[in-house]
Formats: sequence, structure tokens, C-alpha cells
Amino acid sequence: MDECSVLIGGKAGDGINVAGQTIARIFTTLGYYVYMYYDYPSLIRGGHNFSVIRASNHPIGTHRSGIDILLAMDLTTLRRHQNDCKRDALIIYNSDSVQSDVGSGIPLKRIVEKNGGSAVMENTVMIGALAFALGMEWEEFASVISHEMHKFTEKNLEIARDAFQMQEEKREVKRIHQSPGIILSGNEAVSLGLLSAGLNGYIAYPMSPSTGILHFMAAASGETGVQVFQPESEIAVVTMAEGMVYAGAKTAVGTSGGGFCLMTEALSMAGMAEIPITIVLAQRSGPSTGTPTYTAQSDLHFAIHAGHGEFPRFVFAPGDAQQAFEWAGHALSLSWQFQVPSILMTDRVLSEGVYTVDPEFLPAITPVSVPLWEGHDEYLRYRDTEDGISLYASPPLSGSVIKGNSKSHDERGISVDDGMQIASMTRKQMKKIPLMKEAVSRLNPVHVSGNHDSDMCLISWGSNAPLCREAANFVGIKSVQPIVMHPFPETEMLAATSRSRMTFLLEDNFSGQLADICEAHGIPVDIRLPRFDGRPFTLDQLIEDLWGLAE
Amino acid sequence: MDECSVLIGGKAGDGINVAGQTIARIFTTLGYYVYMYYDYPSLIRGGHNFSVIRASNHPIGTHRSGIDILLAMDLTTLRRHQNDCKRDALIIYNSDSVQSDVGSGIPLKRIVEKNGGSAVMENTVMIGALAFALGMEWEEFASVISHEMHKFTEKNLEIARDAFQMQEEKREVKRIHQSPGIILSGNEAVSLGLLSAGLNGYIAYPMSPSTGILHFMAAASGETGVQVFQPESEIAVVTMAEGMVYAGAKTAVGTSGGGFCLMTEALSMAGMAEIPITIVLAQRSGPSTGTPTYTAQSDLHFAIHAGHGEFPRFVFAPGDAQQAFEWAGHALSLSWQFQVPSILMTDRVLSEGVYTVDPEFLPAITPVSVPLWEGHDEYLRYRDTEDGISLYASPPLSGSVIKGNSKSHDERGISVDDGMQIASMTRKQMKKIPLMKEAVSRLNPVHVSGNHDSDMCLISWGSNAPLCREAANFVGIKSVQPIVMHPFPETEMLAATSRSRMTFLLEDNFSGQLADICEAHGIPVDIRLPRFDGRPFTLDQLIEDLWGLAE
Amino acid sequence: MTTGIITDAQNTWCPGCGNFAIEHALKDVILRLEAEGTPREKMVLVSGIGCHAKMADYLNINSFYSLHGRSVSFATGICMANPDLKVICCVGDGDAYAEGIAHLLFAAKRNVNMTVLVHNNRVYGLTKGQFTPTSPGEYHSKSNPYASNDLAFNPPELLLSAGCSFVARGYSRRGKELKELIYDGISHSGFSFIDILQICASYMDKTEEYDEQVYVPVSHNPEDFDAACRLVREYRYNDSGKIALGILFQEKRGTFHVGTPYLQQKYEDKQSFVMRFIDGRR
Amino acid sequence: MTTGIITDAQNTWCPGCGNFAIEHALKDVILRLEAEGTPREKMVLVSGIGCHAKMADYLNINSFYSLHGRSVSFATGICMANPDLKVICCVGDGDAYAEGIAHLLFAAKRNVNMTVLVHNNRVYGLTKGQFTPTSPGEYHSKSNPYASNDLAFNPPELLLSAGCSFVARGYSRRGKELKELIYDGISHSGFSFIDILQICASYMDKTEEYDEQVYVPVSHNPEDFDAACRLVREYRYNDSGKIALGILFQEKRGTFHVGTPYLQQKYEDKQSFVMRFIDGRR
Ligand SMILES: Cc1ncc(C[n+]2csc(CCOP(=O)(O)OP(=O)(O)O)c2C)c(N)n1
Ligand SMILES: Cc1ncc(C[n+]2csc(CCOP(=O)(O)OP(=O)(O)O)c2C)c(N)n1
Ligand code: SF4
Ligand code: SF4
Ligand SMILES: [Mg+2]
Ligand SMILES: [Mg+2]
Repeated sequence: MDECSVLIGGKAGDGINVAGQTIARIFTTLGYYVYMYYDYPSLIRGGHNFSVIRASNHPIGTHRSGIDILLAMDLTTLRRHQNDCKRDALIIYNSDSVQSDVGSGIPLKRIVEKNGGSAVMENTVMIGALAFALGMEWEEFASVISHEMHKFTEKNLEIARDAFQMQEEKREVKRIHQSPGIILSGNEAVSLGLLSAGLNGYIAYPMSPSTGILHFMAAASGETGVQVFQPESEIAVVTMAEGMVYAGAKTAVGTSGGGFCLMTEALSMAGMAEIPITIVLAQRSGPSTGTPTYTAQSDLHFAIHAGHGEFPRFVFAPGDAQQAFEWAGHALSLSWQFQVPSILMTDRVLSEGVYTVDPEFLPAITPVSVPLWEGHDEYLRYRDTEDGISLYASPPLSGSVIKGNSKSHDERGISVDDGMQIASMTRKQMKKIPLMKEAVSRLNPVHVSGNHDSDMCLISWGSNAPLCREAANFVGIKSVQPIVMHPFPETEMLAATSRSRMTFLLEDNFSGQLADICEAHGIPVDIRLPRFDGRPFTLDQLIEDLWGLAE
Repeated sequence: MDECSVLIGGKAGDGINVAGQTIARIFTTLGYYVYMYYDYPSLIRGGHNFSVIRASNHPIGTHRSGIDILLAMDLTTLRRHQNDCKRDALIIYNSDSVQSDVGSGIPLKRIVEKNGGSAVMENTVMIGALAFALGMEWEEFASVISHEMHKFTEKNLEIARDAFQMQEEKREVKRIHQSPGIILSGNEAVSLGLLSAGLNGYIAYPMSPSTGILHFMAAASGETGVQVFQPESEIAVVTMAEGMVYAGAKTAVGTSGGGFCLMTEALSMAGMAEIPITIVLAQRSGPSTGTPTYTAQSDLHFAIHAGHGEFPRFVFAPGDAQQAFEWAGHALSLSWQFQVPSILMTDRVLSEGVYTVDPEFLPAITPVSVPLWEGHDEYLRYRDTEDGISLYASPPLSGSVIKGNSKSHDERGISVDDGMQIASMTRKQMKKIPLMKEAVSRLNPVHVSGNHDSDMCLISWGSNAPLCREAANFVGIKSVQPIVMHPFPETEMLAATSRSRMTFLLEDNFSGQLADICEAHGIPVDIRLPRFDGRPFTLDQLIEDLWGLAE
Repeated sequence: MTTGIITDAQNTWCPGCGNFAIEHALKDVILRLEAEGTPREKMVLVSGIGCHAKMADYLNINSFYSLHGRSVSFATGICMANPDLKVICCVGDGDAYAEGIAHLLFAAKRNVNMTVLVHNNRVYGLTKGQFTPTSPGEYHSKSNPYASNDLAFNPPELLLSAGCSFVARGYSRRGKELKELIYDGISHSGFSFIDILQICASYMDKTEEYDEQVYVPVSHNPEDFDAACRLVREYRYNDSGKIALGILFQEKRGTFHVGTPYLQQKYEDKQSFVMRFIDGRR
Repeated sequence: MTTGIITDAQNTWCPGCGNFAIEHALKDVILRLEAEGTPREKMVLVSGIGCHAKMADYLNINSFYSLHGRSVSFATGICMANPDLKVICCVGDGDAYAEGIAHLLFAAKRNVNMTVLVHNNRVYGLTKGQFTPTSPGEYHSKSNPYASNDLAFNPPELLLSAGCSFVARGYSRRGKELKELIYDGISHSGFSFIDILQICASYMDKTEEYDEQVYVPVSHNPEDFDAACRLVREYRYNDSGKIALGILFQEKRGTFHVGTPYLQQKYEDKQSFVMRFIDGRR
């Protein structure tokens, strides 16, 4: 096999996410690129969680339907996923709680208890069995365990070894001699990207699927100095963050649907007062509270138009961890370069999915460069300039005052209601738009892959991009992904799609939001592939659909 | 003259708005249609306020630039508006505070003091002088005063009479023998329309220019029983209102930009939980706090896309008081018919503008008819039906439970996170959209006037519609106004514009929001006429522009 | 048909969670009220979002599963429109003391006739254990691993100063008392606030501490405001001190009402108002 | 260049408005602080939206004219990022006690090092006189012509129970005392809350009542919490009762701080963290 899919499932609290990441690590060690999809309902203990870890000899960012190895920590997992298994799949189940006549059992509880471990270590048993089945050497495997399990490492090693020795059946994968890179979740990648650009503050209120960023940043705050805080509400989050920005700190916030709604008033203020704030909007299934732990891409129009009145903004939607790292950095940098708000959209699949990223291809780590005021005459916070950008300053600025204002204002920041002055400040702010377009044009705002010569084109955005990339490659058509969603990269999108006879557009919403935007920019979309059940497509489904449609 | 424009100006606190309305009343008595534009900055005393009252022998909804009669209560008014006067204009100024060699002075303070009146009655002097100048009979005028001034009527009559007798110069208008109708402000019309449809509750937090509705409703609450309340914030407004709706009460809320932002989370909830809430969104100059008392039409995209996730909604934008009355009623009715939120957009010019409305043409007053559950088997709040509409019920419902839910739910209203169930509830809700389109199709969603045969077409929306209607008539081209903004009345708009060789679109925003929507629906817009200084166009300016462009 | 009081929705609280006890108590109170003559269809449960909120799915009673922080405001609307309903809010501490604190205080100030049960587990349970306004100062969650948390809010004290007419505290492991409190709260005419110290088995299991610290004051007179103030200051939600349970304060005060509840409104009144208004402008 | 302390923006407060006195007092305090060595550029004024908020236009000082209700939260961000700045909030009663009450209470709880001046004119001034949470019960505005308004909030009492470390009350017609209070508030290390009874000449002119009711307690010890509680309960914002002015409560308590203020942060730390993290994953 040069490709392998493992599904591990159990109850919330069984550590299925962590187990999945360890499995991803195992495959990395064996030279594989990995992608992990993690599925869980909104509860703390019980229920049914599972991770699908797919390993491949080439870069991937999506999972497949056929399972090669099923690790069932409980009966539900066996029942639900047995049918997803390939005919010759290896099934390992928890023989302490499950009776089965297919697959091989391993007594999770018994092994853990024998070693005096605690219940959360049962997944170590499964991983031990898997490592053996895959044909790993013990030492190699032991180093993965030591690396991944910082707590109770010794105990985990003992448990893993017992399992390793007890497992009999194998499903060996061939070792590939390459170093594909490191594994990163979307949320980790966003966090690292923001830090690389020199983030000073991160403010957030917990909300799936953005919470991972808050936890990451909080953990990183000690070493990096970043100011991380969780205040009383999303309104406090965004206004506090904008206060930090007024004081000069590069600050981002993160949230999801309902939390983003609560930020729209201050988003509009960021427009009027020219506050460079970066908002990470992690989409989930809506409307309203919806299905908190499942995915959607149904906030695109909203992100582009959120907040009353008109003002320039950026909206970016990276599709995998690599892009998330890169565009999180761009979001912060461009926001400060133009003094406009930027919105970085992710979705549940990207936020909590795990990807292999090759560090060689990550953009150089460089801090945001802010056009700072260094003049000596009177400082005008909203000085009208050729490019509409007024040099930035934050207090204390010796001998000068800095007046920010949410109301219509003059160049000094003092309120006005005269018509000419209102219009001229609008014009000043709008001057930035063509320059913003130019700036993103230089950053490859549209990602094209697959068969460039094909006259069929599959468009997608966000976490669907790697899926479509791979499917297009397979089917032999072109794949197009806009990463900049606003200002819409019309030129690049037209260029990418101009020779297409037939265009498909896949997105996780009902109405076809990107499809509507494409059509409004003169890019016909022949077939929309909407999905709105909270689940991502799998590669195999999509390929099948494409074969059918391309007929 | 069969047309006359009066400008009255003074300080905030001088009662310029009320004076304007009395003047409008005078013209009504003389058989004229009127329109009043009221201009004021955001302050309580001082500053400069003015009203332009235009009277005409035909229905109008916009003002003109040339002033026939200038009533200057202070020097600022004289200074600022003297240039707007026609060559032969009549100027009456307050000779107690202004020295002028044009126009005729009248001593406001002196006359008021002589009659023992208070400072706020100074405008009565001006009105008395005006009434004489227009050639009114004293008795006729006295009845207007008695009618309009409920407080201190006698005193006002005495003051008015003194002024009436003191005024010498005249600018008589001919009396027209018709009863054009009554005068109504946009906010009054919205309020009356909602009440006509059987409104039970109105909840709002003060915010210009929607506050007038709150005040109107509060004053009307005694006689109508409507529950009117001002809670602690807009978030409380909308959630409280939705609670009332859950309990069965037909409830509306009103706000403007920033307040609307704060309502978006609950708007999305109204989508998921199918709560028929009506939101009046009175637009003002933004972004952010902007210029609170000046106009804009820059929230169209936002209103259509506000709230995360996807759900059906109505967005309406009436253009004058007549339409405001009618569509406020429709907004409430259609919202309940389909159990979806509806947004009624006005703008500063419409909200606080005063229009002549012929009561004969107001739609019949009829209450919302709600498709109520009357079955006897188990009540399912979200029963999946052919048209996607589940019959409504509110507690107490004998022997049944009513479960509303902001989360993804089954037909009973119990939370689910299964993919099939999520998708099927989305499908149920989306079934309403084609029916919603049909329903608005039957209500003349697009207003067409002017020269129907012209191959030039002027599109506008909201308060710009009457302006464009009149200008188009004058220039001999067609005028098109969509009143339903969402779901977009594509068929009707295409029909209305299909034979146009050249299309203009005038709106009060920078980017051309309706223009973009038109173009996305295949309606090319050749020339955009954006305005973004908070002020409305005047008829004369627009006609001039159109002459120029039509060349 | 409303038969059983528990729905068939799958219960997904953690084993050992204090929410079970609250559900149990609330269920018994509902049954008691029914037995005493309040039909079940006149009761409405409104919940926020969080572990606590699942109550709306589990109890077979009118309910609205609302937004994080907004249940009290939503419930106020229900009370306004139909004052005949018995409205109960199940809210979380994150819900009611952080995101939605304004609505809680205003409902208390207005004396809206509803009962609010705060499932005060002193963490954001459903989002995995972050600190809330009542987390103990030394509690370090994944969102504040370093920062020394500030003073906790003392909710009963805050509510007292907001003018709340019924302030009580319960404990999820004192089911019998809890049942009484909930019953008394619902019976109280006006705004009833019950802070329920709830065990969170996964993130904040304070069973031992609470078991040791809670007590029911013997001779406390709930009508004595000053005594109530003293009582609530004994425990500042910072781990030490005795924790008084029971009704801490109660007073009679006019309840919130606005205009005419909608069932008593007449369409003709609106119709004739509109006609009169139009005629008046002629 | 920051020269005059008053900008040339046209002042649009009504004649007789209490805001003039507050402006005057604040201006004098700023000048005094400057004279004492705090450079003006280290002071920042944050305002909400309302009549009071025009202060941001009028004073020639760093300022941010923010959103209705959000000034305290915005200001918290400033304090977090740069603890060296002296941050002053001018807020309204609608602003801070209605729309933004959560932020006010949380800033008090956290003891954020800022000074909040509430221009408590007990109406929404700029939107023309509607009732606010501190309007007297019998005040009937255009938005509540009938409804009998509920109990007013007693802001100093609320703030005390939220853990505020400096609670004071001033009066716009007692300029000298007001100046002292503002100075003391700014000098206090931690969150200083000053409720300023402000005359609204247009909608709520309580000059006579206030003139009669206000007094400065002679032997009040601001460190005595219980005494402070008693003092704040003398006046319940319902027109009767003596109104104590001055510092009602003050205590020393650690102030709010989060991580490393941004000027002390080093880019290299982030850089090396990212590299270490990546290496750790290899
Ligand atoms: C506006 C908004 N912000 C954040 C969330 C995410 N969220 C869901 S539950 C929850 C925490 C709930 O904590 P608490 O109210 O204490 O309830 P518990 O789970 O502890 O019972 C949060 C923050 C949300 N649903 N809505
Ligand atoms: C979110 C939001 N809601 C409403 C408004 C409208 N608004 C502007 S000023 C104001 C009232 C201000 O009252 P207060 O805070 O007491 O200040 P004052 O004018 O009395 O000084 C309101 C409601 C707004 N700007 N933003
Ligand atoms: S996380 Fe805590 S509160 Fe939530 S269900 Fe589990 S034990 Fe209960
Ligand atoms: S309305 Fe009141 S608070 Fe506002 S400026 Fe006038 S007097 Fe001052
Ligand atoms: Mg909790
Ligand atoms: Mg006020």
C-alpha cells in the first residue's frame, strides 16, 4: 500500500483526537503525508467520536471513504464504521467491551490496569497494536510515544509495549524514504502564522471551532509575550482588541457565527476609525447555534458585507494548514499596511483537521511592517494622502494628540457633519481599494492546480480546496481555489476559468455563495455541488460525482 | 404659482420640525400636495436646523433647490440659505436678532413677549406671517393652528394673529380645489401600517432615525393596547421581541446601523427557529456612529446577508409614506405567513420626511392571518410540510408541548446533529423561498412610472424613488423602483428594464449596492449616480444631471 | 401528547454531572405544580447554550433553546406577552454571569415574574472547561494557564444590589432542599434567582469542598436585607468560607408588566386608532 | 501640536448643561497632572456616544470616540496594551448603565487601572430624553408615557458589590469637589468609578433637588466597606434621601494585567517560539 486510511473511534473523553494525532505522527515517521478528519458531537463524555487518519505518499488534505484499518474502542464504532471498511480491512476492537466475530480483539482495560494506568490510556493500547500491525520497529514507535505523550510517558510506553507485543495480525505499509514534514492542525497553523507576523495580542471568547486558537495562544503567551485574554463576551472581545490596536498592539480575535454577529458593530467601527483588526471567523454549521461541532461554509456573504455602512476590508479563506499559516500572516500584515479590518475565514474541517506541512515551504517569518508616523509637524490621524493611508501613531506621541473616531470626522479625527467633509473622508478611505487589490494580486490570490489544459474546471474554497485539488488531479481536470475572497480577485479568477467549457463549484452551503459571487463577476458556474449536512465530502464520493457529471 | 417651496430655519430647540409640519398643513388646506425635508445635526439646542416644505399641485416626494419663501429665525439661516432663494423670493427674517437689507423683518421675540408666550412660540410668529403672505383667510388659518397646536392653543392663536396682521409683503399662491389627503411622516406611516396589520408589541432602543416609531407607538399604546417597551440594549430588544413572538404576539422592533448589528445574532436565530420577527432598519450615514442625523442607503447588502448561516428572509424598502404604510403591513403579514424574519428598510429621508398621503389609496386595514395549528394529534413545531410551513402554536397548547430551538433540530424541536436530519430541516426551510417569491410577485414588488415607452430608465430605491419618479416624468424617461429587495424580484425587474438602451441607477451609497445586485441579475447598469454625503439629491440637480447624461 | 415528563432525547451529560440532580429536582417540581393544578402547558422552560441548556431537550415541557446569554431576555418577552405562563430559565454561569449579565440584572431590577436557575458549575462546561466569572481565583484553564484570575463575582450579592426580590442558593447534591427552593422560587411572585452550586464532574468537581462548606442557616430571616447582605458576604466564590443555602432574601414588590398582554388586545382598537389618527390629520 | 487644552471644535451642548462643569473640572485636572509631571500625551480619553461623549471632540488630548456602551471595554484594551497610559472614560448613564453595563462591572471586578466618569444626567440626552436605568421612577418620557418605570439602579451600590476599588459620587454643580474627585480617581491605582450627578438643562433639570439633597459626609471612612454600603443606600436614585458626595469607598487591590505589554514584547521571542514549535513537531 502507498496509501492507508485508519479510523479510530470511541466515546468523547476517550482521547480520540489525541490518538488520531499520534497515529498521524506514526505515519509521518514512516514517510507519509497525512490528513486527519476528526468528528465529534457537542458533548464532553460519551457519545461517538472518531478520527479518520489518511496517509499517502503525496500531499493530501482530505479523507477517503474506504477504511483500511478500523480501531474500535467501543461497540458503536464497530457497528457504525464496519461498513466503511474495505474488504480486506484490518479491524482491531476492544475485547473488554466488544464481542465480535470479525477482526482481532485486544483487551484495552485489562492491559491498562495491568500496568496501573488510568482509563484515558486505553487509546495507547490501540495505538500500540496499530504500530505493530503497520510493521513498525519498536524503538521507532517508542520514540513517537515519548515525543507525543509528555505526561506519564513511562507508563504509556509500558502499555504500548504490551499492546505491541500482543497484536498479531498485520497490515504492513511500505516505508517511504522522504520527510514529508510536520503535522499541524488548521488552528495551530493560524496561530503560528499570526505569531510569525508579530502578533501582540489575542482576545477571544470560547466558541467552537475557533477555541483551539485561544488555547494555543494562551499556552504560547508565556514564551512569546503575547497578551491573551478571555473577557466577558464577544462584544468585549472585539472592542477590547480594538482598544489594544489604538494603543499600537497588533491584535487578533477569533470566533464563530453568533460570536461574529456580535462583533459586527465594532467591525463597522474598525471601518470608520481605520482600525487594523484581524478577525478569525471559524465557520460551523448554522444558522444560529446550529450544530456547533460540524462544518459549513455558509458565512461568506455575511463576512463580506457584515457591519453597516461601507468600508474597505479584506476577507481571506485558506484551504489547508500551509495556506492557513501563510494567510494568517498576510491577514495581520495587510490589515496594518492598509489600516483596514481583515477577516480570516476558516471552517470546522480546516480548523480542527490535521495536515502535513513541509516547513521548507512555509513563508519566511517576518514581522508586520507598519507605516508609522515619524513627522514633526502636527499629527493628523486621518490625514488625506495620495493612497488614502494615513501614517499610524499610538500614544504617547510627544507633543501631539491622536484622535480616533467612530463618527464622521475630519483629518484630525474631530466629528463633522458637513456633507463635503463626510464625502471626502469616504473618498479617502475608498482610495485604498484599488491598492488593496494590487497588493493581494502579488500574493497569488487564486490557487490553480490539476490539469491546466482541461476545459473542465472545479472551483472550491476553504477546506474543500485540497479535496478538489486531489479529485481534479485524479479525474484530469483543472482545480481553482480563490484564497482572497474580498476584494474579489476578478482578474485572476477570470484568467483561471476563461477556457473552461464546464465549471463545477463545490461548497458547504445550500445557496451556492461563492457560485453567486463568481457569476456576478462573469464566471459562469454550470453545476453547483452544494453540501449542507455538516459533513465534508470524501474524495471517493466526489470523484464518483465528477465522473458522472463529466460524462 | 402652482408650486411653492418654503424653507424655515433656526436653531435646534426652535421647533423647526413642528413648524415645518404646520406649514405643510397650511398648504394641504390650500389644496396642495406637500413634501417636507427636515435637516438637523445631532445636538439638542443651538446649531442649525431647517425644513424645506415643498407644495405642488401633483403628488410629490422630494424637494427642489429654488426657494420661494425663506423664513429665517436666525442669522445663520439667512446667511446659509439666501443663495438658495429664487430671484423674486420672499424673505421673512427675525428682526429681533437679524439685521438685513433684503426681505422683511418681523420681531419674533417681541410679539411672543407681548402676548406672554414662551420662546418656543417664536415659530408661531413666522407661521402667522407666512399664512398672511400666502394669502390665507384668517379663519382658515386659525383652524390650522387650533388643529396643530394642542398645547397653549389660545396663546398661539393670539401670537399668530399679531404676526398675521403685521406681515405686509405677500407671495400669494392660488388655492386649488382638491383634497390631496393627509400628511404623514415615514415613521408615522410605518407605525400605522404595523398597527393596521395587528401589531401586538413594539420593542426598541432609541436610535436615530428610527426613534420616531418608538415614540409614536408608546403614545399609541394606551388606545391600542400595543405593548411598547424600551429595554437595556438592542440585544435585549430583539431577544425580548422574539420571546414575545414565541408566546404568540406579533412583534416588531426598530433600529438603525449599529443597533441592527447587535441584532444579527438573534436574526440568525429567527432563521433557525422560524420566528416571525419584523425589524425596521432605518438607515443613516455610516459606517459606525457615522453622522447620526443624516441619510444613507448603504446597508442593503448587509440587510440581505446579515446573520450567519442561510435562511429565508424578506427585505422590503418602501420609498414614501404611502408605500411605508403598505409595506410595513406586508412585512408583518408575510413574516407570519411564512414564519421567517422580515426587514423593513427605510432611510433618514423617508423616516423623518413628511409626505401627503391620500387615505383613499391606503390598503384596507386587515389583520395578519396566521396559519395556526388546530390539529388534535401531536403538535410538531417544525413539522415538515409540502410548503415548508409548520402550523403555528404558542403556549398554552392543551396537552402538547411547543419546543422552539436555535440549534439544528428535528420536527419536534429537539436538537440533532445527525447529517441527514440537519440537511432535511434546511430543505424544509428552503422550500419556502419559491413560495415567498410568488407571494411578493402578487404585491407589485416593482413600481414603474414615467414614460413607459422610453428606452432610458432610471432605477432607484427607498426615499430616492419619488425623486426619481418625478425627475423621470419631467425628462420623459422611465422610472423603476424595486420595493421588494429580497428575494429579488428578478422577473419583474427584468421586465421593467428589458427594453432600456441606457440605465441609470441613483442611490445614496458609494459602491452602488443595488446596482451590483441588478447586474448580478442580468440587468446592466450603465451609469451609477452615487451620493454619499448624507444629503439627498434635489429634483433640480437630478434633472440637470439627467439632461447632461441623456445627451 | 405531553405524557412522560422526560423526552426520549439521548442524555449526553457526563456521568456524575450535577445537572442530573437539577433535572431531577426541576422535574419533581413540575409534577408537583401539575398535581396542584397548574397545567403543564402553562409552564415554559427557556435555556441558554451550554451543558445546562440540554435541559430543554430532556424535559417534555414547552421550551425554547435560545442563545448563549440571552435566555433571560427571551423569557422576559414571554412574560410580557403572556403573564399567565410560568416561565423558568435554566442558564449557565458563563451564560448568565458573563455573556448575559446585563439581562439578568435588568430582569431582577424590573422584577420580571420568572424563575432563573443558574447551573453554576463555575466553568464553561460545554466548551471544555475555561474559567467563568465565578471560577475560583486559582483555577487555571486552557484559556488562562498563566494569568492570575481576578476576583470572582459574588452573584447573590450582585443580585441583591440590583434589587432582586428573591435571592436563593442551592447545591446540586442537596436535592431535597433544591426542590423546595425551586418550588418556592416559582411560587414567588416576581423575579426569583437561584444560584445552584453544581458539580461539574469533568472540569470542576468541588464535591468535597462544597459538602464541607455548605450549611442551612437556622434563624435567618429572609426579609432582613442587611442580614442577607451579611450572609452572602460569608462566601465570596473564592473557595473559603461557609456557604449558606436556602432563601437568602425575599420581599414583596410589584412585578413587571407592560401595557395589555396580547391575548387581551383587540384588533378593533388598533383599527379604530388608525382611522381616528387618519381622520385627525384631515 | 498639543497646545491649548480646548480644541476649536464648536461646542454644541445646551446652555446650562452640566457637561460644561465636568469639562471644566476634567480640563483642570489634566492641566494639574501635566503640571505635576505627567505629559499630556500619556493621557487618553475614551468616550461612548451621547451628549457626554462630545468631550472627545472638545478636549485637546488623545482620545477615542467609541461606540455607545463600549468605551469601558475599549479602554480596557488600551490599559492592557500600554499600562503606562492614564486612561479616562467619559460615559453616559445610558451608555454605561444600560447598553454597556457588563463592561463596567467587569472592569470593576478586574480592577482595570482606569477612571470612569459617568455623566449621569439620568436621561438619554442626545436621543431626546428617554428614560435610563437611573431615571426616577415617576419620570415619563416619550418612550414610556404610561408604563410606570421600575426601580432605578443604584450604581454605586452595584459597583460596590462588583468589587470596585474606588467608588465616588460627584455633582456637576460642585465643581471644586468634582475636580478633587477626578484627580483622586486618576491617582488611584485600579478602577475608579465616579458617578457624577449631572444637570441636563433640556430634559432633567434637577438643580433644585440636588442642591438641597447633596452633602459631604464629615466623618466617613472610605476604607470601611460596610459604612460605604450604608451610605450608598441613603439615596436610591428615586428622588428622596440625602445624597452623599465624595469618595464613598476606596481600597488597595492588585490591578488588572495580562502577559507582557506590547512595547516590552520582542519579535525574536515569537520567531524562536515558532521555530521551536515547528522543530518540536519534526
Ligand atoms: C455568542 C456565543 N458565544 C460563545 C458560544 C459558545 N459556547 C457554547 S456553550 C458555552 C459555555 C457555556 O458555559 P456555561 O454557560 O457556564 O454552561 P455550562 O456548559 O457550564 O453548563 C459557550 C461559550 C455560543 N454558543 N454563543
Ligand atoms: C448601539 C447604539 N444604540 C443606540 C444608539 C443611539 N444613541 C446615541 S446617544 C444615545 C443615548 C445616550 O444617552 P447617555 O449615554 O445617557 O448619554 P447622554 O446623551 O445623556 O450624555 C443613544 C441611545 C447608538 N449610537 N448606538
Ligand atoms: S462537562 Fe461538566 S457540566 Fe458539562 S455535562 Fe460534563 S460534568 Fe456536566
Ligand atoms: S440634552 Fe441635556 S445633557 Fe445633552 S447637551 Fe443638552 S442639557 Fe446637556
Ligand atoms: Mg458553567
Ligand atoms: Mg445620559
